Amino acid sequence: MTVIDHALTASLYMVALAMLFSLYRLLAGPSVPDRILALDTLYINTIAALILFGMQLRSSIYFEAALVIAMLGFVGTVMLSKYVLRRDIVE
Amino acid sequence: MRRLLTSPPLSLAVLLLWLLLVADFSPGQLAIGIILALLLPWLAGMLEPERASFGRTIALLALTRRVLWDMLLSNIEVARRILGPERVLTPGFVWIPLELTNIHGITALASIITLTPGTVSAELTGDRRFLLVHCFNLKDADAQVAEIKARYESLLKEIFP
Amino acid sequence: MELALASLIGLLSAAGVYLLLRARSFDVILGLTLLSYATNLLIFSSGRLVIGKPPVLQVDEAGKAIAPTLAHYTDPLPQALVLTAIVIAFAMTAVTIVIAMRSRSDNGSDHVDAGGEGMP
Amino acid sequence: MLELLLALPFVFAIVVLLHRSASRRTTAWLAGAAPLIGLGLLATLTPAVLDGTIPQSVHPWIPQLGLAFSLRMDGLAWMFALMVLAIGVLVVMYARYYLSAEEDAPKFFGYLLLFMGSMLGMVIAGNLLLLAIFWELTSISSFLLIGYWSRQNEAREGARMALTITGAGGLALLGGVILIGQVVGSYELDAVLAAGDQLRADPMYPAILALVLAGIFTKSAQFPFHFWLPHAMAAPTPVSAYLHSATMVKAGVFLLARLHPALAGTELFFYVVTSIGAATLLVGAWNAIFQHDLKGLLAYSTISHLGLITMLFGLSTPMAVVAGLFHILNHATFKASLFMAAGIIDHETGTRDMRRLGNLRRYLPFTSTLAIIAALAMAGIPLLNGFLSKEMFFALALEIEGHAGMRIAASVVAFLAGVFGVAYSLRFVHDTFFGDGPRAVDREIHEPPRFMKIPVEVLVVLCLAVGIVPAWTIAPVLATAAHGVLGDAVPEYSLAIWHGINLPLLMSFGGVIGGALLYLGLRRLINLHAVARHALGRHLFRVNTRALLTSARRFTFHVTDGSLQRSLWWVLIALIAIAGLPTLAALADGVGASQPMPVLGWAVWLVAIAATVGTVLLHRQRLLALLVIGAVGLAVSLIFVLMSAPDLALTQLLVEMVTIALMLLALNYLPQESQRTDDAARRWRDGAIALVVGAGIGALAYAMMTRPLDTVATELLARSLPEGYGRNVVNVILVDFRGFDTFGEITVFGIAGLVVHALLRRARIAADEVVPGVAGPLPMPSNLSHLLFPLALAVSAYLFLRGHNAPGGGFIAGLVLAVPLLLQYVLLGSQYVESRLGFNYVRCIGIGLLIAAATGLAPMLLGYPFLTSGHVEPQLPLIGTVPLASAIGFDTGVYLVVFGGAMLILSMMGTVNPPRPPVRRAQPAPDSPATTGEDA
Amino acid sequence: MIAAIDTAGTLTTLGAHLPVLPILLPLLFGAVLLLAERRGIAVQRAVSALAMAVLTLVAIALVRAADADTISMYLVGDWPARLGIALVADRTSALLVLTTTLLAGACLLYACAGWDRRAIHFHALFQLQLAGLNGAFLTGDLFNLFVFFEVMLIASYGLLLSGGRGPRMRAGLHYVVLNITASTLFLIALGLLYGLLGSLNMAELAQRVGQADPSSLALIRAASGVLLVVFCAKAALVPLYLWLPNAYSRAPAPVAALFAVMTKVGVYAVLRVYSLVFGSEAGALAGWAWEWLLPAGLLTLVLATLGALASKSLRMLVAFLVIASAATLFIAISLNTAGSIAAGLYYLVHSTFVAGALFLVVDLIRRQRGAIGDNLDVAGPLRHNAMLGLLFATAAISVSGMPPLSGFLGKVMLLDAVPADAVAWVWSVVLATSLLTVVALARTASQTFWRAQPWPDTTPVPAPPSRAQVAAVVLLLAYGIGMTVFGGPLMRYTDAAAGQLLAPADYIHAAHATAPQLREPSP
Amino acid sequence: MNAALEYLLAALLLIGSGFVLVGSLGLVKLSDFFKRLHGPTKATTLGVGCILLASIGYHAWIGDGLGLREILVTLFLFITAPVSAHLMSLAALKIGLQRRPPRPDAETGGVSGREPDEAGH
Ligand code: NA
Ligand code: NA
Repeated sequence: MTVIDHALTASLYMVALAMLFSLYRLLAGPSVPDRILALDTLYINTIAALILFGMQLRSSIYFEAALVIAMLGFVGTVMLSKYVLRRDIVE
Repeated sequence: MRRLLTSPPLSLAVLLLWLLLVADFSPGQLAIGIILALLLPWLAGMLEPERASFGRTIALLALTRRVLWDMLLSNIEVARRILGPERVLTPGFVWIPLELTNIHGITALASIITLTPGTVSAELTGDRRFLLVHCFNLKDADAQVAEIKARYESLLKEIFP
Repeated sequence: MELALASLIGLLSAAGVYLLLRARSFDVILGLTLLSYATNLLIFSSGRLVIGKPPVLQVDEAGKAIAPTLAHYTDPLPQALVLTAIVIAFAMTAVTIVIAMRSRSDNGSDHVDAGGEGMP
Repeated sequence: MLELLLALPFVFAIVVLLHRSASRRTTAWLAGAAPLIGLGLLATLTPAVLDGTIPQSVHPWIPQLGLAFSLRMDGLAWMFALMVLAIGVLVVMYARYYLSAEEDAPKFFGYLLLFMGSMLGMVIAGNLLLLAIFWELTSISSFLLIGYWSRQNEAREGARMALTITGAGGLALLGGVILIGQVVGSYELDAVLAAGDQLRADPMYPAILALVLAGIFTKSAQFPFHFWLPHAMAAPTPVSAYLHSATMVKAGVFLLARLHPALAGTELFFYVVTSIGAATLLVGAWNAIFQHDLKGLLAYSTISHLGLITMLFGLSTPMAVVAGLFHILNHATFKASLFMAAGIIDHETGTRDMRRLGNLRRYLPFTSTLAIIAALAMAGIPLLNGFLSKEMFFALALEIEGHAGMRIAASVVAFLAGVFGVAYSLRFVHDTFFGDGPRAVDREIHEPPRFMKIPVEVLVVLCLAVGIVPAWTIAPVLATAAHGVLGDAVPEYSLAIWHGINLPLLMSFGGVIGGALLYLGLRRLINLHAVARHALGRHLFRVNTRALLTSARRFTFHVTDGSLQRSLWWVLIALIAIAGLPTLAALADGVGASQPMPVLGWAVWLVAIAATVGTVLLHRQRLLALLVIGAVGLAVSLIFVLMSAPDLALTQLLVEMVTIALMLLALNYLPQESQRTDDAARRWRDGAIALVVGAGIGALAYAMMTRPLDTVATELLARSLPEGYGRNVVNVILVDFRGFDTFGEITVFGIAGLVVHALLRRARIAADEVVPGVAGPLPMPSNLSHLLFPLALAVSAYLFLRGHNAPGGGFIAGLVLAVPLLLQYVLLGSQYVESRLGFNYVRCIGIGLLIAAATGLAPMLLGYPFLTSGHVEPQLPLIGTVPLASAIGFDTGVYLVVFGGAMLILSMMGTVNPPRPPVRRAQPAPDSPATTGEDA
Repeated sequence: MIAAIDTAGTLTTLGAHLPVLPILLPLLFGAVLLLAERRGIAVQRAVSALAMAVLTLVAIALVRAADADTISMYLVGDWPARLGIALVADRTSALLVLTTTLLAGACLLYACAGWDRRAIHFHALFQLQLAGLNGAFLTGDLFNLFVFFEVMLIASYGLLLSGGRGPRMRAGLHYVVLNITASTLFLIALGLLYGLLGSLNMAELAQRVGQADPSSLALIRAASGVLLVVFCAKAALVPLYLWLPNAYSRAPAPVAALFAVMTKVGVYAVLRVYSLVFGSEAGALAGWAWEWLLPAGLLTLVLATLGALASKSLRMLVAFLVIASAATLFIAISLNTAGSIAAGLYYLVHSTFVAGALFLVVDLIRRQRGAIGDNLDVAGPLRHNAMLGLLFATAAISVSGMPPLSGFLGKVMLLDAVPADAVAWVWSVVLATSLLTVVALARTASQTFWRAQPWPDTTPVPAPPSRAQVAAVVLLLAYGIGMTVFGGPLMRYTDAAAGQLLAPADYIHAAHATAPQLREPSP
Repeated sequence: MNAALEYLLAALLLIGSGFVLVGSLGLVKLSDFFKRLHGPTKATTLGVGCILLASIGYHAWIGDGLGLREILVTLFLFITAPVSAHLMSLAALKIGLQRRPPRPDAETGGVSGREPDEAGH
């Protein structure tokens, strides 16, 4: 185990914990925007998890997944917010 | 050329993106990249809600450097605040009167405000004259407005006249 | 790992079934969605649970192909099946949602049954 | 020849039915031609039949089943054919004048000919299955004939009752016939009739007998199935004269005669058939006395005579068979003429009610004379044909051997039947032709047209001729028929009128006296006209039918009440029932151990579990449930990431986004919260079954996962690169190994788009809740997403091109194209986007499917199977070697269909129109064509 | 397109591709029809007619080819059966393809009288539905069967609901949700089976079930139990039939008529999977399903007949008769003898045609009864009473198993084939329900055709049935009559088909023996 | 190989995931929506950026060559995070989680665009 492996392990722990924090907000609310924010954060946490996991496996096979989340993960946030704003998300 | 290259910066971005993605600078990939770089901005251009022109793009570099640095510094600040006691926080809204009229400029300013910690751009008025910003820890509203305008809006006005 | 996944599959199924029986079109759709997660995970798990061996053929450091066996790669077939299943489930969900919309609009209620609660 | 004979009535039936506008006269001539020509054909066959040879013809039909179209005319068949055709001619002639001008004569004669053909087919069938077919055809055609006056409730009910009872018998008969076939190994009559000993010895014999007799007794209106016959009197009188006296009701006794060599001759047969016949004889005769309707009286009388014939066949001795056959003929002649007379009376007076009739001998002297003679034949008065066969019956009853009890009982029954027969005959004659009356008749009564009387005259003359000189008239016919049944075992018998003074003669004499006394006594004791007989049979039939119907309704509407939940509930019950025990058994067989899981895995697991529970808890607040279920989807894709499935993770992520979009779009048109209408008990019950099912599935999954596996995957991995030209084995499976699945999958996807399009294109749906105010522009987000759009397209192209070697591929790329476009719809509005980017998504789907298909078709031109993949590496100037797998063509199709389908669905859902203002906003219309013309 | 090419060489080449053509052609025509939509209804009808003509020829060729004594395997993508997907044309699948095609031709004809204008994408969806149906019949791969089930189902949703509204939407929602639930269970079963046996090819599965480790037998049994529930739900077996009456009775007539074959797909799937994978080669699990299916089939038959008796509308009545016919099929196949399966196959074809005809003729009647529609209430006298009556009577006689039509022959074949130990139950149920069906139909006919009150003067005179509509019904009835007249050759065929089904070893052998053209065979 | 690089990467990783964690912690800890909005939109974004940087270095370090593709992830995050935050604030303002201050030019009546939607939920 090199330093970096330890750092990776620690990072994974931290990211896992971060995901649980986001989960808490998702379930606890109280408001809808809070939950949207929590889901959005969960997506971003996922990117971190993907990259870390790829490093641990020494593989870049999950890069595309991270890319797609970074690029399109916010679409859900946009739509949900738009729903709260207007109900009709495609006007 | 104008018809072929609807938006040179966007075309450049697409080409760069392509080459970064395939991580292969062979002639074949370059060719595909160029085709995409010409095709996609044109396609996207059909949807472009409003056109706006670019000005001094060289200022972009200065702005990028400034933003990255600010991000780093104030992230640390926000992290400290989150970890620290919450009651010392004094959050609040401020309206920032905009001098920018170029939509790209406004967008960039709003994004920068959001990306730099402590502030989130919350709303743009319909007439685009004011940007509502939520500050994580607002002490002096006027100073905050002045700082944002000085640090970012001035540079942005050069880039997006 | 297996126990965790199996318990998740079980919970998803139970939750899906419960929502399916709630008889409001939207709840039913949520239930079907949960059930489809459960299903996908179950099919997926039929290739067994393997960490870090995606079925994308690689070369090793020396540039030599890694032997294409189950020792180095996980079973790709269930993954292909799940892909198909996901797509089909999506298509079905879309159709169900639209029918639910139409049914509510035409019939004035989002209850799936005409006479309200029908007791089995 | 036999075929021609059989075809005649059917051909003429079709001719008549096709010429609906033809006059009564023409129609009647056509209808009469069939039996007339038939009689001619029969005449040419007669010499052979009389010789004792059996004209036959066999056409194979379904040899595997033993069903052949074989026809066979032995003496019995000949006698019945003669009866069917001859009386057929008379009935047609009679009906020509019976039917009024307004009535639909072609329909009547058409049905009558269909019946005639069926009856003829039944009697000359040489294969038992074929016989059963014609047997049922007589039921069907009689249904049509009884219901001819379809506006009358009585007619419809009578028709249904007859069909139900005789149909039931027909099914039983079919069963019996099949059993006979299984025992004998053939349905051919020759074989069956020769296998009597084998049949009687077979353990299935009681079952066979029960089934066959059920058919016979229902058809021939034997007690307790007799009640349908009086109700069949709702039919026009020619029908009654034909079907209910001469032919159809004789089908049962015909079959008794037909199968006599095969089934008769056992104690069982003797007791059952004789007792049922005796019971019918008495019940029919006794009831006949109390009828007020002329046809009702005749119907009960028919029942009684059928009982007599049945009883004779039950006795089973050769002599009894002869007597039975003889009585069949006699009854046909006198009863048909009586029905026709009743029809004339009805026709001329407008009523058949004996309480209103009387004294008709003054008005209809000629008809009265004929009817009285026929009635005397029915009563068994000497010098008429009825007397001869009845006396034979008395003699046979007195001669029963070996069953002293039966002998006495049968003799008593026979005598009583004689008494009753005389009594109802007297009533018929007295109440109709003598006494006072007629009462309350609204027309002038005169003799019917000449040709309407001729059939009656002919039949009455036959009654007399047979009764006076049997040896010159009926003897050859009877001999032939008897030979057909008994073969060489035909006994010596004499058809003389006078056998000296013996017990049978005394019985006859006593019967006449007793009958007269009974009738007069009854008249004196009670007011016969006031007796109201309620038909117990019909009552029971009605009650049972109604009970059946009510319980069927109650059950059906209780169970199939259109409840989806009930359907689903039963699916789950079935699942538990069929897979529950094996699951427990599998767990008992032992399961393997679990591998350890990394910490990220636990976090993801926790997210998934908590979000699933959250979804259930929050499901009534729909937006929240949607948010939470999004986390489940994300967790599932993370599980795919952890467990080495990058393609799956990507797909799941993208589908998740689109699904959220879909649900949000729909939620706009659905209530924001689920109303709670179910009670706690129900929720607990549903929860319990959900837990059982979930636990079962989880247990199965665990047991499966922890077991070693030998899969075809090794081979797939090994052959992916060299033969599928791709490193991403999942993608190679999708576009090559199992490309056909993918083809189906994109078809599903495309169809989903089409279905959504079809459902929403013309729909107008009100949003659940409208947010006030006009939509504001969102300049900042739309500007940024516009920047993102071309980049996303580039990523889509990237994922598409490299999918064969790395995670990606047509499906993923298609969605990566669709999602950013969806974002444009969300931020810029659908009208704006569609006015700028005029995609026709439907065409996109079509073209995509064609491209995918074309890729698959290309190798077929070279002689290889559909979807065989190929690979080329062309050298292009400047660019160098370009590896091209044909799979990329297929993937292009996938790409287009996925993009087109997803966008079609999303754009249709996004552009639903609100309902037009009030004028058109009607109540939701049910889909009955009356109110909406839905599928006009 | 293909019919135009008449050189012998091309035909030989096409002959090699026969098993894939019944799937491929409707798919292609479906796609073409999508593109042809803007050219108007006449062009679409022409393309559809061409599609049906070609497909009919192909189906006939397929049956003729299948009537040779070999099972032909078509390796899609030239992959060995166990790696890729193999299509299998044996007598049974070929017969079902032909049945579907013939039925579909009549349904299409009927729809072309006007419904196809009202239902958006009708022609394309119709072809795609055929692709799904034929795919389900021809595939030799269990997962591929799932995929084609879905193709068939989703197209059926479109056909059922396109142009509809109101209660039909609700009925559609039920139908969809129930089918999705069933599909979910299908996938669960597939996942378990793959996870236990490591293959999806049915021949391979059959072999592997036979050699399975005893410790996994209970698991396999559970998985195949789940699968059985799925198929039985599609085939509307008790207690899973509750969904059908509503869905079918609300469907537009040509669609309902086509749906007559949909329950048969479920029956076919049971027959295929449980005679092959869990058939005589399956060792300890051989034939376990039959003992469940026989009582269920008998019970379904009784309940469906009660439903028919209880029906308050003509369409509901026919829907229950469809359930009853599926139940009869289950009885036939679960008796699992050569004779009963042969009888079942004959009955399957018969009941498909006759149910289709009934749906259509009931629709014609409904249109003549104004506001009363197909409800069994007193209406005015039916216009075109004689013609409709004749059509209805023919169909009713056939469906109730009265002689002399195909229903009678099918029933006799079945009764004749019942093994001695089951005779008591099967016979009493089959005969009793036949009687009740006769009662129900007689009641209905008397209500509809005989009982009448004069129409109010205000009632508009309905348009007479169009020629196309009548022709469609006549065509379907003619198929039934043809089945009666040519019962002999047909029964020889079904006998041989049953023989193939009862010899899974031959099927397995064919799967192994069929080598790819280019590639190496599987070891 | 290069120990300094290794330590640098480890530090980047820890800093990055630290930011990610803090961002999510903010979600849990802070008391109202607008305060919580700050955590994820930037702390998390920056954290992911650091991790990506580490990833680039790591893959170069283990000899996969210098792939700069991870920059794209960061780029996309920087483009999209403001959109998300902006829309979420709009949503929060819409349902009245907080009131806006009056527009500076409200009295002068120079408002020509959209009136801030003050209606509470
Ligand atoms: Na919308
Ligand atoms: Na809209």
